[in-house]
Amino acid sequence: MKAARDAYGEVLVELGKENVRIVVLDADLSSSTKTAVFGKAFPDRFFNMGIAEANMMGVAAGMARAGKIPFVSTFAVFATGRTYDQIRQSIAYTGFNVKIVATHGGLTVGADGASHQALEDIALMRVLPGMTVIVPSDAEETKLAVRAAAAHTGPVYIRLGREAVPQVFPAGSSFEIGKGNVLLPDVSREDVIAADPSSRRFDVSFIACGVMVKECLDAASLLEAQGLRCAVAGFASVKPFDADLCMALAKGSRLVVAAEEHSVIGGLGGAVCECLSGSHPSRVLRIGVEDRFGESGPARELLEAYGLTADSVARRVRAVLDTNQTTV
Amino acid sequence: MKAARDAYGEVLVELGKENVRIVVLDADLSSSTKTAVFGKAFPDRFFNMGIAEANMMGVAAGMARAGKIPFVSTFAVFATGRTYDQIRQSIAYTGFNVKIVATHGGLTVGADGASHQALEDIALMRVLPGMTVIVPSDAEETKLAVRAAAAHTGPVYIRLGREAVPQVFPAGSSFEIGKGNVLLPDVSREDVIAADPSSRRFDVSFIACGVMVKECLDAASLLEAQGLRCAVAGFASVKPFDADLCMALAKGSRLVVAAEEHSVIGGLGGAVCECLSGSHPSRVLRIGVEDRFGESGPARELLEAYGLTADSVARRVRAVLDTNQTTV
Amino acid sequence: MPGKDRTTSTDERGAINMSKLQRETGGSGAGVEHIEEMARRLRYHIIRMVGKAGSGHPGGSLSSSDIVAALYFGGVLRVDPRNPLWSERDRFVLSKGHAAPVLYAALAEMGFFPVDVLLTLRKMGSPLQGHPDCRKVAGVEVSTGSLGQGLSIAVGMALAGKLDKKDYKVWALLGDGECQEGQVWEAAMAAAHYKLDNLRIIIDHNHLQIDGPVDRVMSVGSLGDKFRAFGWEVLSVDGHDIRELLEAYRRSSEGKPLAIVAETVKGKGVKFMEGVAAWHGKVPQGEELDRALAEVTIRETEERGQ
Amino acid sequence: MPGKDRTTSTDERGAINMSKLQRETGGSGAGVEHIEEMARRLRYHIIRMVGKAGSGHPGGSLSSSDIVAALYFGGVLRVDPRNPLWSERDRFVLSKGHAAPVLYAALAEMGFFPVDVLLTLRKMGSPLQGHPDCRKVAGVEVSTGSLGQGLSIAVGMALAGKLDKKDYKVWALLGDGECQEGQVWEAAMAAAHYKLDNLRIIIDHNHLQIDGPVDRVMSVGSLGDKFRAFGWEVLSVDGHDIRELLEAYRRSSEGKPLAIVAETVKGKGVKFMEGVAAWHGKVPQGEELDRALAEVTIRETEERGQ
Ligand SMILES: Cc1ncc(C[n+]2csc(CCOP(=O)(O)OP(=O)(O)O)c2C)c(N)n1
Ligand SMILES: Cc1ncc(C[n+]2csc(CCOP(=O)(O)OP(=O)(O)O)c2C)c(N)n1
Ligand SMILES: [Mg+2]
Ligand SMILES: [Mg+2]
Repeated sequence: MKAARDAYGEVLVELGKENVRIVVLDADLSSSTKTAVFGKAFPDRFFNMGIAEANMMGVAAGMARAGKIPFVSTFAVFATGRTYDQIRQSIAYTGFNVKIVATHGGLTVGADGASHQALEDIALMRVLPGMTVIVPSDAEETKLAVRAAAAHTGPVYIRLGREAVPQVFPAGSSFEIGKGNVLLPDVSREDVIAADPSSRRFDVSFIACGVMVKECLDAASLLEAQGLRCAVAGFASVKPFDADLCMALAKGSRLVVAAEEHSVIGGLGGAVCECLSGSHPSRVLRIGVEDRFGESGPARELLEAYGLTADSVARRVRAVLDTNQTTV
Repeated sequence: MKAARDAYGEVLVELGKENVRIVVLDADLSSSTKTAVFGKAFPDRFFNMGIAEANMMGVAAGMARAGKIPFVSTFAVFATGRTYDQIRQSIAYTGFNVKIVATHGGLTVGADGASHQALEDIALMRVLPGMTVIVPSDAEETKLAVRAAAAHTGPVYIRLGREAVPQVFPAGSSFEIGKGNVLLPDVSREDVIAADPSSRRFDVSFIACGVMVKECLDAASLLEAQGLRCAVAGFASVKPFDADLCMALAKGSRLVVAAEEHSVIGGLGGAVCECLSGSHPSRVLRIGVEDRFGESGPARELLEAYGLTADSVARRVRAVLDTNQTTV
Repeated sequence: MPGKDRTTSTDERGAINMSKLQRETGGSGAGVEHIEEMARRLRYHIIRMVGKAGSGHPGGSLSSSDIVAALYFGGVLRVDPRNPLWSERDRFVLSKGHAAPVLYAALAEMGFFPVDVLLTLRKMGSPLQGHPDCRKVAGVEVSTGSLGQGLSIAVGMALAGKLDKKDYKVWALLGDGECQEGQVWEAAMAAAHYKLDNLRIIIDHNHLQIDGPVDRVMSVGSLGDKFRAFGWEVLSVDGHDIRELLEAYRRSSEGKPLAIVAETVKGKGVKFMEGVAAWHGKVPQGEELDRALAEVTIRETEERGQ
Repeated sequence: MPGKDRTTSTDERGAINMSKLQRETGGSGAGVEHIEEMARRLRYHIIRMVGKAGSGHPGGSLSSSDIVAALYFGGVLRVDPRNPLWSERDRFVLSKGHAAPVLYAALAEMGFFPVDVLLTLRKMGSPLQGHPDCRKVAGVEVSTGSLGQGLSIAVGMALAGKLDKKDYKVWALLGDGECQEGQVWEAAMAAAHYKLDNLRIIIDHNHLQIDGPVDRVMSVGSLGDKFRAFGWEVLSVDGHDIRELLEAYRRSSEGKPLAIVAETVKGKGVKFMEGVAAWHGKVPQGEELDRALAEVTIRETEERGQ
């Protein structure tokens, strides 16, 4: 169990050693986002911008224009909605090389409640031209995603959670922007894509990001115990979206489930629906927060209350498969 | 030909006479948004907040809490992205009775270019819990929508264009939040919904908002001349979304086209895909700006360059119908 | 109910009359000792609440306790727990929403809801969210938590009050770190532009934010100078001196909004928390909780509240 | 190319040396008359551009013409049209992006692109977007148009310059209405906090914004007082007096960022536009265009530029 944000702090320090162009900005939340770890290692290259997120984004843009690779962190609510126009105009439109790494995404922020629970950030960042959007599932994938972001030229948004989470990303796997990872069954993304589309191999394919990858894996276990064949793919790279893998999964499944710790509107689920409606209309069950704000409570209880745990996911999948015609 | 924003200014004055609780706020664009017309008629109830959009949203929230019905206007780029967190936290989360009426949405802003062309505002507002999102197609529908917004309790976002546009909304038709209007053929929404779903009546159904309603009507003419049967529905009410009408159209058509002067990500097209993927997987052709920023140019030339004119829409529909299996 | 007795006809009372009235009556007769006692109660509730919740923001709640006590229990804020949406009420906006515990404690002691609800803070299903939610709690004027937004809302309420020719006052409590948010300065500019002398803010100037001293993280310099340059009347007070606070609260500022810069100590009232940034969002547990409670303890009979 | 001859080794030049150097040479020898002449050319280009485009923002472009001319042609801004991304260059951020025409005119006259490109302003396919796009035009430091963002970007460039121990300066031009944006004050606070004496801004204080006089729409009061309260060094100049501008540009401000409040007249140079808010975003056409052009005309041979 390890929090993605802890991994972020660690990999930032590694990157800081490898590349002097890397600078880090935070908005008075460096102890929570873990950029303080970088700040301690490289005080000259760490800039606390105070509680002024809009300015922070502009400053990062200016630093990028001057050749730096700024990593900018705060909570996901403030890293996106509070600064949307700044990101749009000063970072996305210019194409500047700024990496926005937000922590405290989703319901699992917990007791701080709705004002601090980002449930729309993926949608906000996904609609920005030129923005890469990554939602890693665990500490391991976070490290790889942050490294990939540093290596990529152009704006990137990475969304991390607050809580310690179990490892789900297979050790030794590679992370590539724009590509999903097949976690279940034990076949490669390429194999799934190359498979004969006419052979329907899965009852249900899960496409998930963030903490929902683990819940989907657990839901898959529950469903497989009931005799259903499941596939689970980690779509940390929400944008660019892995249309090839998504389509292959849809073609090979009775039902596609898109799961994210985010509104069911406009996020990963939206991307899946948009992709499939355009080329291979398929039944998609979107699992996420049903267009409402969050609330205070323990992370786990919140996931339960909002129907985001494996149990609930499995039940809903079962219900759809049992009662409906599911696909084309 | 009349600009929606001109209609907005006029109806604001009417509403101002009818209801003293109505106040209007603007951010130094009142001559462009046409709130200046209200300001002239009711100087005491008009508040210019200067170039400070974030504050303006908060001020509107406070006024709403004190019993006013604030109409808040500026350009769509600044009315949404610049103030997203303020709208989220101080208006949507509180449920305060604030009406955000943005003008200069979409590419047809023209020569001001990308920084002023809102192509993501529908997506941004649609993902907010409790927000009503309306994108009228012409001056007539604008008047009705603004009136409906005033009568509705809770936050509303209305997106208007800059240019004068022809009337497409049938005179005498009613506007209801949450309901689409069938503009072609000459049958009612209720008839379409009640129709036998097994009888496939249309080759293509257009679901459109804003200036794209007109383009879709024109595209439908072109396609009907080629022997294709078309339906066109105005979905000014992007949220709440008229799932019933959308589904009925999908069930009765070989192809659904969703068209908007907005990114193809997360807007009306996103809503259509999310709706249909959940209950009646259908082929959806999303017409909009293909995930890029706009640019300077005359409104019409821009629509052409970005594939948003009737010609281009008809061509793309034809191509899909000719070459692909289109629906389930 | 403090404040209730101050309901007089709208016409005969301007800001000056009101302040005179208060000075004469000592604000519904609430003596300084009583307010100090109430501030202690707020601190007691704060520690118990966050201790029970296992999370929350004690530092900035404790630094604001005297400020809030003087406002609610000093006969300054005209509110009615039996009629929370009373149209003539004074408005209080907790712009630094993370200090929710001090607001909840004050509202409970005022009678807006039972004191024992306080211990549900931050639990599933509780109306007492981690940050105040005006849809869930009567007496919470507006939902806050995202810093920098409260003053704008207060400006809106003050503008509406002027428009309606009502004589209510609008109060907002801001953090010093919060003043780094540009929206605060947008709102400050607007308040001066619209001459909102029915608007008063208190800045809890505890010199700390999450990442350390405000001066070190992002200096706000002289907040007094800044607000003055933005067209405000400014007063500086000891934010732990009830007398000074009351005196400032009763001052009027014709034609200008008033900013009261209250010098405070973050964590005030619990020695080991005082002036320590780490206690911003960390809660004492176990033995530490006992020590903290011992410092803010009130008599058992009092615990049940009014 | 003005500025090129000022390239000396990084180590031997601090802000003071630089300013001394400039004062001695009169900045690459550019005389006041020459700069005035260039300002006239900029105004000529502005009117021709927006007239041809049929839209655009003449008012705020004309008020900034002397400011920009003194910066680009007074040997102040160290840039190289043949190497637009030269790492040692001074940076100029046009925060009030709607004044794009004056920037484009200056860049064309500097040789960043041919002068005849100016007449493609705002047309389909032109690099000269309605608001500056740094991906399309060499010499445009950053894309602007959404007000209030430029100063933050300039702060970022100045911080990077300090980090890299480079001696380039970062300049930003802001509108007075633009100073209503809170982000400007966030950036101002950060610039003072980080002691960015390599950052200078000029505020085009033309007292007008779109909806009318700044004082009436949303008063910014004394911008000098505000920036001073935010920890800046402040100078006030006549924004149409090249000598005063040059003098201010050459001042250093150790340990502090410098704000130059330039008193200007919106629409300056075209009598019927001067001080008239309506000409913010309206362009003269037909007979009016002829009258405007007559006022800013330059000799035919000059028209072709360098
Ligand atoms: C817009 C926004 N950014 C960041 C945060 C996270 N945050 C909560 S409290 C806090 C520090 C506040 O400091 P200050 O205003 O001085 O409050 P106090 O010291 O009175 O607790 C921060 C950064 C927030 N709630 N809102
Ligand atoms: C964030 C934002 N809000 C609104 C606008 C629309 N707008 C363009 S120019 C302008 C007025 C600017 O006034 P000022 O800064 O005084 O500029 P100047 O007088 O120098 O032209 C406005 C409101 C914008 N470009 N950006
Ligand atoms: Mg503080
Ligand atoms: Mg101006």
